[in-house]
Formats: sequence, C-alpha cells, structure tokens
Amino acid sequence: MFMLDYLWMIPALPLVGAAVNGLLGGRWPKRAIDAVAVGTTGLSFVAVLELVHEFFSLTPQQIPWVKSYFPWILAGNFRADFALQVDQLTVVMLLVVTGVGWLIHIYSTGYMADEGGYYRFFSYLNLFMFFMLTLVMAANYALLFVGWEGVGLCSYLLIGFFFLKKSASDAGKKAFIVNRIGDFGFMLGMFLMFKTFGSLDYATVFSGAARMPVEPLGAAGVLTAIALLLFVGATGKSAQLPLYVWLPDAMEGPTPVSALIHAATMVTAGVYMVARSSVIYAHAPTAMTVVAVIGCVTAFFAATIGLAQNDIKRVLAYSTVSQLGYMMLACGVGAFSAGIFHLMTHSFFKALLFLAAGSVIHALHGEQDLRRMGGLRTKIPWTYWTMLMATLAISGAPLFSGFFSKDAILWKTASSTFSTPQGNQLLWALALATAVLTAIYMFRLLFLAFFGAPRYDEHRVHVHEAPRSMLVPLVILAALSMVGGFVGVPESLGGGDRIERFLAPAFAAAESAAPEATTEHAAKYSHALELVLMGGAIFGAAVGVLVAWRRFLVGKPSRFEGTALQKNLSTLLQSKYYVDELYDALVVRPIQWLSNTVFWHAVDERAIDGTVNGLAGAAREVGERARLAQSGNTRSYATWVVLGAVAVTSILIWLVK
Amino acid sequence: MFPPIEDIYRLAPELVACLFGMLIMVVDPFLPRERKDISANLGLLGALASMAAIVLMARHPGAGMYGLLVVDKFSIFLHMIIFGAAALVILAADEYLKQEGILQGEFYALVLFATCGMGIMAGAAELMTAFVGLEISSISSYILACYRRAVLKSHESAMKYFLLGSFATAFFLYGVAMVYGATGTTFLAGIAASAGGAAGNQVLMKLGFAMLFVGMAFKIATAPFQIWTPDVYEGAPTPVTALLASGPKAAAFAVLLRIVFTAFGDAGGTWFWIVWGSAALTMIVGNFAAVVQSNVKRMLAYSSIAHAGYMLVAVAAAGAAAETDSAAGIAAVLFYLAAYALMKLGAFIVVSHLGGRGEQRLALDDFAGLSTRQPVTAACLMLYLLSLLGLPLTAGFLGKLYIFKAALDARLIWLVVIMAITSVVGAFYYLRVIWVMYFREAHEELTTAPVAPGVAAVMVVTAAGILVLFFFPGAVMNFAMQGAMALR
Amino acid sequence: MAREGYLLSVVTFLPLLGSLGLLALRGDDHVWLRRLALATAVANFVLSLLMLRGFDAGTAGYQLEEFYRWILWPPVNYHLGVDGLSLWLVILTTLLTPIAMLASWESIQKRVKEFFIMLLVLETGMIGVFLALDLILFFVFWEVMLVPMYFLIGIWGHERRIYAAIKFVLYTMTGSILMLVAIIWLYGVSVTGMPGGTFDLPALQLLLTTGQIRLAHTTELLLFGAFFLAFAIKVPLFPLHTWLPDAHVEAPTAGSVILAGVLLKMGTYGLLRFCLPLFPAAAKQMAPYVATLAIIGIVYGALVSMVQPDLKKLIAYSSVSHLGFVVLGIFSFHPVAIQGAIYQMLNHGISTGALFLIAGMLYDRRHTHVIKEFGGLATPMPAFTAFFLFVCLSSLGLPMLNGFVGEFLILLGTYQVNKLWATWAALGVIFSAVYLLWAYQRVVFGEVTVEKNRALPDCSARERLILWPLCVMILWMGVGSPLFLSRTETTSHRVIEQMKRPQTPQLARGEPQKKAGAACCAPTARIATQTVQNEAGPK
Amino acid sequence: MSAQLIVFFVLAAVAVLGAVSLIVARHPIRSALSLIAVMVALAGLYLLQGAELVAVIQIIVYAGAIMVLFVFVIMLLNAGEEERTNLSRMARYVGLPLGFFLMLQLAWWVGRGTSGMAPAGGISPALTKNLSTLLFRNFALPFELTSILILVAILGAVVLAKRER
Amino acid sequence: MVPPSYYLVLSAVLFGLGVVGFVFKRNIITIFMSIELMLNAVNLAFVTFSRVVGNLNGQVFVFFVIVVAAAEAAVGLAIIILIARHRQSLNVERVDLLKL
Repeated sequence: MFMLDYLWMIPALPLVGAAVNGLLGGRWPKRAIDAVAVGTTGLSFVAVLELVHEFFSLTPQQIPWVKSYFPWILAGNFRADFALQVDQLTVVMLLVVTGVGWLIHIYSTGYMADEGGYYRFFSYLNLFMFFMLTLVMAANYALLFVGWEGVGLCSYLLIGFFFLKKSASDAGKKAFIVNRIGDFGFMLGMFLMFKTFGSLDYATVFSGAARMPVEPLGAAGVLTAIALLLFVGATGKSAQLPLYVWLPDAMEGPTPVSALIHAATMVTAGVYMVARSSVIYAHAPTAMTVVAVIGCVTAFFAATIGLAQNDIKRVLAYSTVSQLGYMMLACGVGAFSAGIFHLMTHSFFKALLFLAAGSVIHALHGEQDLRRMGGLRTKIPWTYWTMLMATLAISGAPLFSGFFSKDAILWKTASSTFSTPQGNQLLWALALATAVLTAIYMFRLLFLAFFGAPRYDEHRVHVHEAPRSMLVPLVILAALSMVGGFVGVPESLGGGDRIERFLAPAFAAAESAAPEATTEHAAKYSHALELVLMGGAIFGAAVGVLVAWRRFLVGKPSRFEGTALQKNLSTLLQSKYYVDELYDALVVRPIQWLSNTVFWHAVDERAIDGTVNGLAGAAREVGERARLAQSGNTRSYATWVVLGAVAVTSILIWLVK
Repeated sequence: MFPPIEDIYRLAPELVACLFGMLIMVVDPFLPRERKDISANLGLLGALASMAAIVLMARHPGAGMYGLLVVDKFSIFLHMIIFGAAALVILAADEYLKQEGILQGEFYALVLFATCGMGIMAGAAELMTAFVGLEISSISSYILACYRRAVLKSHESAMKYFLLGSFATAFFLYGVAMVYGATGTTFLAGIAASAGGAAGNQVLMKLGFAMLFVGMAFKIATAPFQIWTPDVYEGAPTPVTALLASGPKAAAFAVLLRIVFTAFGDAGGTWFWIVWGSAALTMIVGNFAAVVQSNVKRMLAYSSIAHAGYMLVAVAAAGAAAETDSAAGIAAVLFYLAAYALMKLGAFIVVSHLGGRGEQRLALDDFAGLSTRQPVTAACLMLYLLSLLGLPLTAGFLGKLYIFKAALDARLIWLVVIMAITSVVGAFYYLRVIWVMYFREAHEELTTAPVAPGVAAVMVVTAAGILVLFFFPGAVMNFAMQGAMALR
Repeated sequence: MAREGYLLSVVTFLPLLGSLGLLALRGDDHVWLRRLALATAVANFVLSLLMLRGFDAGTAGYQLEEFYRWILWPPVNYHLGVDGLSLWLVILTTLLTPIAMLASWESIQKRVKEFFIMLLVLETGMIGVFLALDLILFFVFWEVMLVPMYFLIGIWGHERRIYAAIKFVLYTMTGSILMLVAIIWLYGVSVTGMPGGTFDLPALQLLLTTGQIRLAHTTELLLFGAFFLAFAIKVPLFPLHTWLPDAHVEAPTAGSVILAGVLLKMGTYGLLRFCLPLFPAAAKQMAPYVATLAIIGIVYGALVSMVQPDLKKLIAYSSVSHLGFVVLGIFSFHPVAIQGAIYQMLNHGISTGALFLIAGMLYDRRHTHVIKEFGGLATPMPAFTAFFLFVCLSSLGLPMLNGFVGEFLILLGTYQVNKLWATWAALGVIFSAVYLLWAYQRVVFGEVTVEKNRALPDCSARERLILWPLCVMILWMGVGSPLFLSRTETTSHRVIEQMKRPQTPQLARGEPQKKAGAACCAPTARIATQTVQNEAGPK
Repeated sequence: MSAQLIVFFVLAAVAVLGAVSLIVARHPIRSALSLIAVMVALAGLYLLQGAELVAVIQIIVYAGAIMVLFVFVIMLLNAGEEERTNLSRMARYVGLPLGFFLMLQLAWWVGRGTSGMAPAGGISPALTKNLSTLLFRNFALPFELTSILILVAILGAVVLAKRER
Repeated sequence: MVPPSYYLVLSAVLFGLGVVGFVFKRNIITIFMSIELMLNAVNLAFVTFSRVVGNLNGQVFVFFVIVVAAAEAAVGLAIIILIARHRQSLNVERVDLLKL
C-alpha cells in the first residue's frame, strides 16, 4: 500500500520538476531540461499506474480513500486541509491526465525544440500538471479550487508564452479573466455550501446533501443555488456558453499546450467538477436541466461556428467547445459516467487531433490556414493516418472510441428521467444535429488539409515529416482513440459497459437521488429503441461525411451555394456570431468608460478632491475676510472696541437675567 | 504705621525688580558704549534675582498690605511665568539691541519695571492695585514698543497700543467705579461678599463687570478686542513682542480669573456666555486670519490670538462648572499659560534672531532652506510650531488635552468642536512654515548671523521646557491645581 | 501589576536609539549612516521575533505587558502589551523597515542622514501605536508618526510632494483631533465607574463589559463616530481616500512601502482594537453603512485603479480596494471574517509593499512611473518579470499565495452574515485580476517600445535580496497559514466577546456628571485614583 | 429747585458743552481749552459734593499741569486744523452710532440703577486728614507704585525724546 | 440736595462723549484728550460713589487716576511727538503702515 499512503507524491513530482526547471533550467542544456520535465511526469504516471493497481485491492468501504496531510487554513469553525482522495472517478481522471500529459510532454520536446524560453515552457507545463493533479485528487472544494485557479494560471502563462505577440498575451489575459468570472460564481457556491453544510470536505458535503430532500423541478432551493453557482464556475473553466469566448483565442498558445490544456485536461475540469458534485446536482433537477440545456446548446452553437473557421487550430478549438457541451449534456441528464467516458475518449482523440495539427503546422513551418494547405496526405503519411483515425473517432464512426461514448450520451439523453420526454427528445435531436455537423467540419478539415492540390508555395515550403519524438505519441494516441471505446461497449451491443459499472459507486448517491424510472419508461426505452437511435446516429454521421466530401473534396456547389442567405450565414459564422464584439460593446467598454470618466475624473478628482481643496480654499477665503478687519486705521479699531463694549453690556443687561 | 516686614517679603520679587531697574538707570549712563553689556547682565541678574525672590515671597502666604495684595499658589505660579519670561527676553534682547544699535540700559530697566507691574497684577486682591500694576506694565510696554525710534512701524505700533490701551483702561476704570458704587468696596473678597444686593446694584454690577471684562479682554487680546494685537506685535521690536505675548497676557489672565472667580464667582451665569462667545470668536478669527499671513511675525501674532481663545475656552469651562468646581478649568488655563509662554517666547526669539538687522527677513520665503543653514535653529522653531499646533511630545499637546478635558467635563461640546476644527486650521500655517524651512531650497543671498549665546540659551531653555512639560507635567500640574484651588 | 520583562519597550524604542546614534555620525558619511540604520532595523526585527517566544497563542488577553505611571492627573500610564492582533503587525513593521531602507540604499542621495533618522523614528512611532494600551499613549504615538511621514514625503518625494504631504497631514489630523476629544470624553465617562477614571484600554474594556460604566446610545454613537472617522481616513475608506494616491505617487519608494505596508493598517487596527470592543452597539448599528462604503471602496478602487496611467497610482487605488475587504471583514463581526481581516492586513502589507518596491525599481531605472513608458521589459529583465508576476499573483489572490487566504476567509465569514455583501465584494476578486494583469501585460509583455528600456539592467543582487524574503513570505503565508492564524484565533474571538454588554442596566449613568469632573480634580481623589489605577491597570 | 440744583445744572451744562465742543472743535487748541473748561466744571461739581481736596488737585494738577502739557505739545508741533478725513467707513457708520448708543445705554441704566441712591449719612467728612490716612496707610501700596509709574514715565520721556545718535 | 444719580448720569454722558470723541476725532492729540475726558468722567463717578457708599476710598482713587493720567500724558505725548516728527501729520488715519 505504498502509493496509497504517499498520494502526495503524484502531484509533488511535477511540482519538483517545475521548480527545478524554473529556478535552474535557465542555465541548463535542453537534454537536462527534457530529462527533468519528462522524467517527473513520467514518474508520476508510473506512480498512478501503481496507485491504480493498489486501488483495486481496496474494499468498497475504504473508498473514497482519503489522506489528510496538513491543515492549510484554520480559522474559527472553518477548516481546509491539504487532503487528497482517491476513488473511481479520480482514478480515471488520473490516468487520463498523467497518461496524456506524459505523451504530450514527450511530443513537446520535439515540437518546442527550437523555441526560446524552453525551460520556461516545461516548468510551466509541469506546474500545470501539479495543479491539474491537485484538482482531481483534492478531497475538499477549497483544495479543488487551488487546482482550479492554478490550472487557470498555467493556461494564462502558456497561452501568453510567446509574450512578444500582443495577441498572445491578450488571449492569456482574456482566458484568466473570463475564468475569474466563472470562479466568482464558484467561490459563492463554496460560501453557500459552507453556510449550509459547515464544511467544504467532500465527505461532509455529500453525505449532507444526500440526506436532504430532492428539490422539485423548477424550485430554487439551497442545493439548486449551490449547483448553479458551481456551474457558473464550470462554464468558465469548460468553455460553455456564455463564457466559452476565451477558448478559441487560447489557440495563440503553442500547439502542445492546446492539446494538453485546452483539449485533453484542463477544460474538462468543469465536467469533472460537476460529476464530482453529482450528489448535489442530482438533488437539484432545476440545475440539472440548466446544465443539460447549456451543454447541448453550446455543443450545437460551437459546432456551427466550427463549420466556417479556416484556422486549423480554431476549428479544433470550437470542436472542443462543442464536445465539452456533449459532456455537460451528459451530466445534465444524469449520465455522469457517460460524461466521464466521453471525457476520456475525447481526451484521446482531441489530443491526437491537436498534436497532429501541430505536426502539420510544424511541417508547413507554422502555417495554420487551411486555405493554404492541401495534398499533404502523401507528404506526411504518419500524420495523415493518425489524424484520420482521430477524425473518424470524433465523428462517431462505428467501433471507434468516440462512437461508443457519444452514443452513450445520446441514448442517455433520450432516456433521461430528469426532464420531460419532450425535453429529452428536443435535446436528443439537437445533439444528433451536432453529431452531423461534427462530421461535416472535421472531414472538411481533413479534406482541405490532406487532399486535393497543395495550395501553398512548394518552392519555399518543403514539407517534412515530424521527428520521432512527435510521432510516437501520435501513434499511441491513435491506437487509443481506436480501441479506447471498448471499455464502454453498451449492453445493447452485448458489451458489459465496464466503465459505467466501474464508475457506478462514485455516482451511486446521485443515482439513488435520480427520479425512479417507471416501468413504462423502462419499457419504452428498450434496447431495441437504443439500437434504432444508434443507427440514426451512424446515419447522421455518414450524411455529414458525404456532405463534406461533396462540398470540399469534389467541390460541387450545392443549390444553396451563392444565395444571399448563404453569404450572410457564412459571414455570420466566420465572425463567430459577433459574440466578442457584443461583449466588448456591452461589458468592456461601459466599464472602462465608467471607471475612467465617471469614477476617476468625475467622482474622485472633481467631487471628492474638489471638496477637499474647496475646503482649503474656503479657509483661505475666511482668512481673507477676517484680515479685512485689520484695516490699519485706529478709528476702526476703536470702533471694534466700542462694538465689543456695547455687545458685552447689552448681553449682560438685556439677555442675562 | 510702617507695614510689617512680611509684607515686604510678599512684595519681594517686585521690589527686587524695581531695585535692579533703578540700579541700571543709575549705572547705565556712566557706562562707555562698548561696556553696555554690563547693564544687560544687571538686567538678567535682576530678573533672576527676582525669580529667586519668589521663593522668599512663597514663604509668606496670605494677604498683605492691608489686604491689597495676596500671596497664594496662584500668584506664585504666575510670578514664575512672568519673571521667567522677563529673564528670557532680557537674555535674548542683548543680541537684538546690539544689531539694531539702540540704547540698551533703559530697555532692561523698562522690562524690569513692566515685569514688576505684571507681578502686582498677578497678586492684586484689590481692583485699584491691579489697575496701577496694569498701568505700570502698560506704560512700560508702550515705551518698549516704540523702542526702534528710527522706524515708523515701531512708532505706529506704539501709538496704536497706547491710544487703544488707554482707551481700554478707561473702560476698566469705569468698571471699577461701577463695582465700587454697587458694593462700596474694590476688594475682590468684599465684592464677592456684598454682591447681589438691591436690584439697582445688580445693574451696576453688570455694567461694572462688563467694563472690567472689556479692559481685561483687551489685554488678553480676545475678539473683538484682539484687533490691536497684530499691528502692535508686528511693529514692536521682536523681543518686546515676545514679552508682550507672554507676560502681560499671563498677568491680565490673572486679574481676569481673580475678578471672575473670586469677585463674581457665584454669579457664574452672568458672564459665562460672554466668555463663551468671545472664546469661539477669538479662535475662529485668530486661526483663519493667520492662514493668509505671509509675514511670520504677524502670523505668530494671529496665532497668539488663537491661543488666547483656547485659554478662554478653559475659563468658560471653569465658569460652566462653577457651581460645583472650576479648579480643573483654571488649572488648565494656568498650565496652558506656562506652556504657551515657553513656545511663544521661543518662537518670537528665534524669529527675532532670523529677522536680522532691521527685521528685514520676516517674510515666509526668507525662511527657505533654514534647515540646511541652521539645522538646530530650524529644529527648535519646528518644535515650537508643533507645540503651538498641539502635537504630542510637546507641552502644547498636554495643554490642549487639559483644556479639552475641562471643557468636556463642563459639557461645552460645541466650544470643543470649534476648538478642534480651528486647531486643524492651525495646521495650515504652522506646517507651511515648517515646509518652507525644510522642503524649500534656500535662495543663495540668504545668510543668517550665527546664533548669539543669549538666543541659544533661550532656545535651549524653552525647547527643554516644552519637552519637560510634556514628559513630566506632574509637578507643574499639581502646582497649577493648587493655584486654582487658591482662587476659591 | 504585570511586568514581563522589557522586550516591548526595547522593540519600540531601539529604532529611536539608533536614530540618536545616527545623529552622532557625520552627515556626509553615507556608508556608515546606511549601515548603522540598517543594523538597527535588522536587530529590531530579530528582537521582535523574540516576542513569538514569549507569546502564548492560547491566552486571549494582552501579554508581555509593561505598566508604569506617567501622568498622575489625569491618570495617563505607560502601558504596553501585545496580543494576536498586534503581534504580527509589529513583526510586519520590523520586517518592512529594513527592506524599505535597502530599497532606498542608492536612490536616496540627498540628506541621507535625515532620511534614515526619519525612517527609524517612524518605526518607533508605528510600533508604539500597535503596542500602546493606554488611549493617550496610543494617541501620542499616532500623532508623532505624522511628522516623520510628513518629512519623508515632503523632502524626498517627487514633483507635487508639498501638496501631497500637507494633504496627508491635514486629512489625518482632522480625524485624529476629533478622536482625541472622544478619548477624553470616554475618560470622563469612565470617571462614573471608577474614582479618578482611567485612560487604560483594558481597564475601560473591563468597566464597559462588566457594565460598571454605560454609554448612553447617542454618546456611544458620537464617540464611535469620532474614532471611526480617524481610522476611516487612515484606512482609507471611500470617500476619504483621495489623500492616498497623491501621498503614494509623491512619496519615495521607502515612504510608499511603509505607508501602504504599515500606516494603512493602523486604521483597520484601530477599528478592531477600539471601535468594535468599546462601542459595540454603535458599531452594529453603523455596520450596514460601513459595509456599504467598504464594498463601494472595493469595486470603486479596483475600477479606478484599472484605468490609471501611473503605476504607483494604480497600486495606490488597489490598496483602497484591498483594505475595503479588510473593513468589510471587520464589520461583519464574524470570527472567521475577522481572522481573514487580520490576515489580509499582513498580506496587503507584504504584497503591496513588494509592488511598491517593484515600482520603485522601475523608477530608479527610468525615473518615471508612467506605464506607457515601459512595455516589453520581459526581454531585458527576466528575473524582474518573474518577481513582478509572483507579487501580482499574490496581490490578486491566487490560491496557495497569501492574498487568497485573507480574501477567502473574509468573504467566507461575511457570507455567513450577509450574502449580499459577500457577493458584491467578491466582484473585487474579478477586477483585481483585471487591473493587475493588464498593468503587468503593459509593463513586461510585447516588444520593447521605448529605446531606453532595451538595455535596462535586470534586478541587482541588492534588489533580489529585497524581494526574495517577501516572495518567501508570500508563499509561506499562502501555504502555512495556520502558523499565523493560530496566533490570531483567540484574539478574533475575544473581539466578539468584548462586544457583549450586560443586559441588566445597573447605574445607567450615560453622561459623566460635572461631579465626575470635580472628583478627579480633588487631590485626595487623585491619590485614590492611583491606588485604584494600580489594580485596575492591566487586567 | 434748590440753589445746589441750579449750580449743578449750570456746571453740568458747562461740562457737557465743553465735552461737545472738544469733539466738534477743529483746532486742537480749542479742544484743549474746552477740555479745561470741562475740568473746571467738574472741579466745581466736586466742591458741590464736598470733596474739596479732589477739587483743588483737579484744578492744580489736571487743569494746571497736564493740560498745560497738552497745550505745550500742540504749540510745539504747531498742529493746525484737523483734517476730517473719512478713511474709516467703519468708524463713521458703525462707530459713531454705537458710541452714542453706548452713551445712552450707560446713562439710562446708571440713572435707573442709582435712582434710589442717597448720600450715606454720617460719613467721616472728606477731611484731608482722613484722606491721607487712607492714602498713606490702607492704600500705601498703590501710592508707592505710582512712584514707579512716574519713574517709568520719566524714563519713557527720556528714551523717546532723546535725539538719535 | 442733588441726588447722586444726577452726577452719575452726567459722568456716564461724559464718558460716552469721550468714547464718541475717540471714534470721531482724527487728530491724535485730541483723541488722547477724549481719553482724558473719559478719565474725568470716571473721577466724577468715583467721587459721587464715595459719597454714596460712605467711604473715602473713591476720592483716594481719584488721586491714582490723576497720577496715571499724568504718566500716560507724559509718555503718550512723547510718542505723539515722535510720530509728528517722522511724518508731518497728526492725522491718525494716515498712520496705517501696519494693516491686514
């Protein structure tokens, strides 16, 4: 039971790496830096594997396995320990984070090889690992918040890694601030939680929540409030509407960062948090509905934007947003395990997509515009094949990982017991549409990048395959995105849906709180229906692929092409529904105007300082008046004396009795 | 027939002062020009001797000279202030007179005579005696004010002081007459005894008190009788200004307090509001008018008006508390008088030193960069100013503290508030001097004469006094308290 | 009479001693002037750490007390004592002073002697304020501190220093003079409960909590108002804050560090030490208004600071915002929030102190604070950039750094009392990120825009020596907060305790009668006073 | 209407008229003379009240010595007609009215306050002997002090009149 | 037998006239004279009161007043002479170097 007692080593290792690289790396050769960075993360991956092995030897009573190390904050009745915990959910997350994280570290050694600030990059990356692991292993919300903000910081640093580019530092700032807005909600959620349960420890909170009655749909009780406030945080972190705006800009960061932080791990923190708080959500159907709707709408919304983007990374970014929407949807309909399942598979294929895209960019010397690519299939075969796998996976091609997880979500959406059947159908329809769109924009990307004639200047740019350090991770991830889904084959296909059963204990409490499935409900949503819907999904994906093939490969314009509607629509999509402009006009500018013109100049300088200086001036005024009495003329002085005498006598005689 | 020897002892300080004064008058004419410092030393010696004589006086408490004069802790306390002030002024005057090249012997004699008069005022238990004392000090001050005979301003200040002064004295006399008419006596005790007779007498009493108040308020310089102060203080030779600001004020306060508490004590109600109003008005006028002054000497004159106002607050407090106990207020006045004498003397003496020949250097700008030219002098002046401002570590702070306390015990909230606000206004002009001294660079042609030993001594004594009064106020305050008790 | 060694006196007056030593030195012997001053400050820091040894976190009351008579009438005593609240503030002071000295090691070239003397005198004043347990003694230190600060700004400040200095002093005096009045009034009241009365804080506290003296409601409101005004100006609380930006911008680096690091804390310290325990009813009644002001301060300060073109001004306004949190925490009367408030005082002292140091380093290099003048400094000054980032993060309250613990506790505690306050205040958390990161970006990121900046030297050894301790503190206080909080725990609870008043109105004499005034004047009564005083001294 | 009363009114009239002419007269000499007239009239009133010694001294010292001094100085400076400048609006519009008001107030209230008063019967007549006992015994102190006063006055005259060197 | 109040009213009137004179006159010497007038009024009051209250103190005071008046006259006139010497005017209103 070594690892179980020394849980802290798992996050600590990358931290050490970060510290070493950050403080000393400046003077070290690349090799040494690689060794430290990759070594520490690798070690913590190994540690995780060992942990998992030990984990299976735990009795159900021992789960969640909590180890408290030292008190972090002690004040009055508030106590937050530096305590780590392990349960099924944590295990999955740990595997994903450390595993994918490690691969991406390896990849980066190749990708960043000729960038400045090499040591900085890796120390940030390791720091990120530390915070991410803290996030998933925390045993109370306070500590979770540490990781939560910490990853935000690292994403800020890594997005702004190329700090000479204004756009990069802007994007970093935007990311941090938008996340802060989310955290604002998250903190309030924690406060309310503390007010309600008197603690922020998972154990206390969840047991407390479990004991409370389920709040009816539409009611806004304490739990609903908590759930919604936490969800505000989640929308920030997991780039849901309306706070998704930072993620696309985040693509300013180096591609491995996009892969690790903005695809595989950090952005899924929100989903993880919601899943972690499943008990609370399960007791607040209102919140559940909100989560489901937001998730679903986000998925569709982002997918539409993804259709019209030309920057290869931005396409992927929007697809990430959309996929995150799926996961939220899953949580929203109570299919937490499905959500986590998709989280896992997504981390495989999305990471792969980014890395592959990175390799493409690498090959084209930093070219990111799809319109200046094409015909790379033959030139960088490895990249092409791996990318193809990933694309198939995300588009939900049968037997690929994405297929199972996405299908699980669709099915759970349709058969959810949390909201009304009509609601479910609506959500399902939207989700399906999203699936179609996903297929379209992903294959658009694939075709534009790898097929057709090259649209770049072949004399200047001679394309070359990436180094091995980059290819190995690609291949591994490709394999994972192909087979990764088989941990979750649904019963309907004779599978055991292992992952769901594995995660079940983690969500047991939530399940028990979920509305009871009536018999006719169970009858209605039979395996048969599930298979039918599955077919529908496959069909939808196929349609999507076809559309993309017809439009972007064959290049045959549809009747729809060229109409005014289409033009406006595409501009609307290309400019991402003008959301950024909207925020700028509605939030940013007014606040700046308020602060500068009203508060600073008007209130501070005019009103307050004006008063202060005015008082001083008034004093001088009074002084000037008072000195006027000193005319220097003795007769006037005598007059004053007489005045005084008259006053005194009169007062005494008339006033004083 | 001849008064008993104790009465001589009771008069010891005044007698000593007069003797030395006459001695100087006799000796001085025979001294060659360059040996005039002998008379200076004689003057100093006289002042010190009469201070020593205070001990002799203190050994024989009680009324003397057929009840015209009383020796009590109150009188002793004021004697110390008055004669101390005289000593300091004489100490510092030497340099001034030399640089102004004006005849010296008579100066010291006059200072001593003036002091003698003030001493009489402090101890007088009878109005006519007080009046004569007042006249002695006033007339000497008129002459002293006029001492720079080559300077128009000096005449002017003397003239204004003289005309208005005697004007006010006339009022005072009329008051004496009224009181005499109403009670048949001018002995304070007697007045207290026979006060409140027939209704008619009441009117006379009121008129009498009003007139007496006018006379004293004029000397103390409280609004609206403060009007002469700035001009006279500015025109008079600065050492004289120092004397005027400290000595006569103390003496006049002595008379006022005796009149108010010994003679009219039980008639508290009749005069309380007058003092109240005058105090408020004085603080406001003094402080605000000082804000706009650019001549440091004149600014200090206004500030001394303001301080008279503060002391009047304490008097009002004592008055409001009269029916039970007024000692706290009176003690506060006495303590403040002591502190005030120290800081005002110090300030004026330093200013007179900095004024240079012909008092040409009194504008605020002339103080620029003083901290670099004469650090110690600057530091001392700063100390005085801070004390006038009432910042801690200085006697001024404790003085204010006692006054606040007395006023609050007497529930004079509004007076306290006015005092608080106006003293913040005071910060304006005191700090301005400090920042000119410390923050402004000196413009080159400014050169200040080295500090003369006399001036240095004065600075040491006053500065030390200010600090000591803050850190060890116990003894002084006790004495003041007993003096206050003596009044009732 | 508690006499537990003379440590507190030593800590308080050692700097003064040092300044006397400086007086003895020649004015142009800069090297030794600096060394002696620094030595004194460091020694004092070490001594102040000794307090920790004698300090027992368990006991609520004052410790290491010293009590001597000073003035017999009215009974003013030299009474020092330390508790959880003052303990860390004193150590903060003794830590920041040497750092401030190092910061002005080279930047101060004119009147070096006076400069260091002023700093040392200032230190004595500040420590005295935190340790004094006698109202008058407290007031003495409180006022005395004005003078050296006035000079620091006025002599070694920048362009508009005169205006700033005078504004600073006048603002402060306006408040403090009324506080003096209130103190004396309180003394007058105390006479009704104890012959001769007392200025002794513990004694007064005892009289009030045991109901031996009672304040009529209006009286309490007035007294509270007077005290509160003085402290609110010092904090500074919106709308009394406008002296702060001027003072900060004009003051030399050391001045700003001390000002932000310690002086502002005196306001909040006063609120906790006097306003709450002495006038609970008034405090409770006024809490909503105060909290509103505090919240306005938080948001307003943050927003205004966001648009400042001048780095120092920006930091100054951020102080307004941060101290708004502290005041809010204090006036939520919740032990957790109060803990947070105390902690936030320390955090602000360190983080903002560090920020001003950084601004100062820029000023030393370029003689300007205007943000436009910089940009792209990350290229020439990487180490500086790193420090700057670290400090910014601590100031915007990143978890695991000190700032977070304070803000979090304050908001947490406040939320338990009033959801709305906490919600509004939490907005500040967002804005703090905005203005700090924006400023940071404009200073260090992007291409080097101004040619002069291309060759700026990175942090010198001295500057690293200054910043490292602060960064260590920032991290330490962020991770190991219990070490500090455990010592403030009892204090924060005691504040709440002291706000309790007995319900049964025995001798409901609100106003001190004139008799009271009389009693304390009679010499006999004065003797009695002292005898009582001695028992009633430190309880 | 006894003879005394008539005499009183005559003298009073003289006094008041003298005072008024002192004020209105443009030439200092006339003022001085009218002041002398006032003094003489007052001396008469003293006599009327049986204060012979005072009356005599009034004539000798006051009217005699002091006023002569005045006249002497006026001559010395040959001060001409007084120029009636009005630089002080204050004095003109506030001072004079208030002055008259004060006069009336005093006269009225003193009159009312003392209306009932009658000479106290059986007092020791103002014999010079009684006066001198008072002066040289009971009031010896002020008496001696006046000597200092005179001394100061002389000293002052010397100091101020001495020619500049 | 003339009632004392007559005398006193007279003295009050004279005193008042003295005050008026002080305010009204411009010539320094005459201003000083009006002060003398006031003193005379006081003397009258003293004498009368001494008769009323039945002791001679009042009359004694008159001596003091006269002496004082004399002394004041000596000094005052000296000052006036100085003024007259240095600025060829006795108009009090022209003597206003010191103001404000």
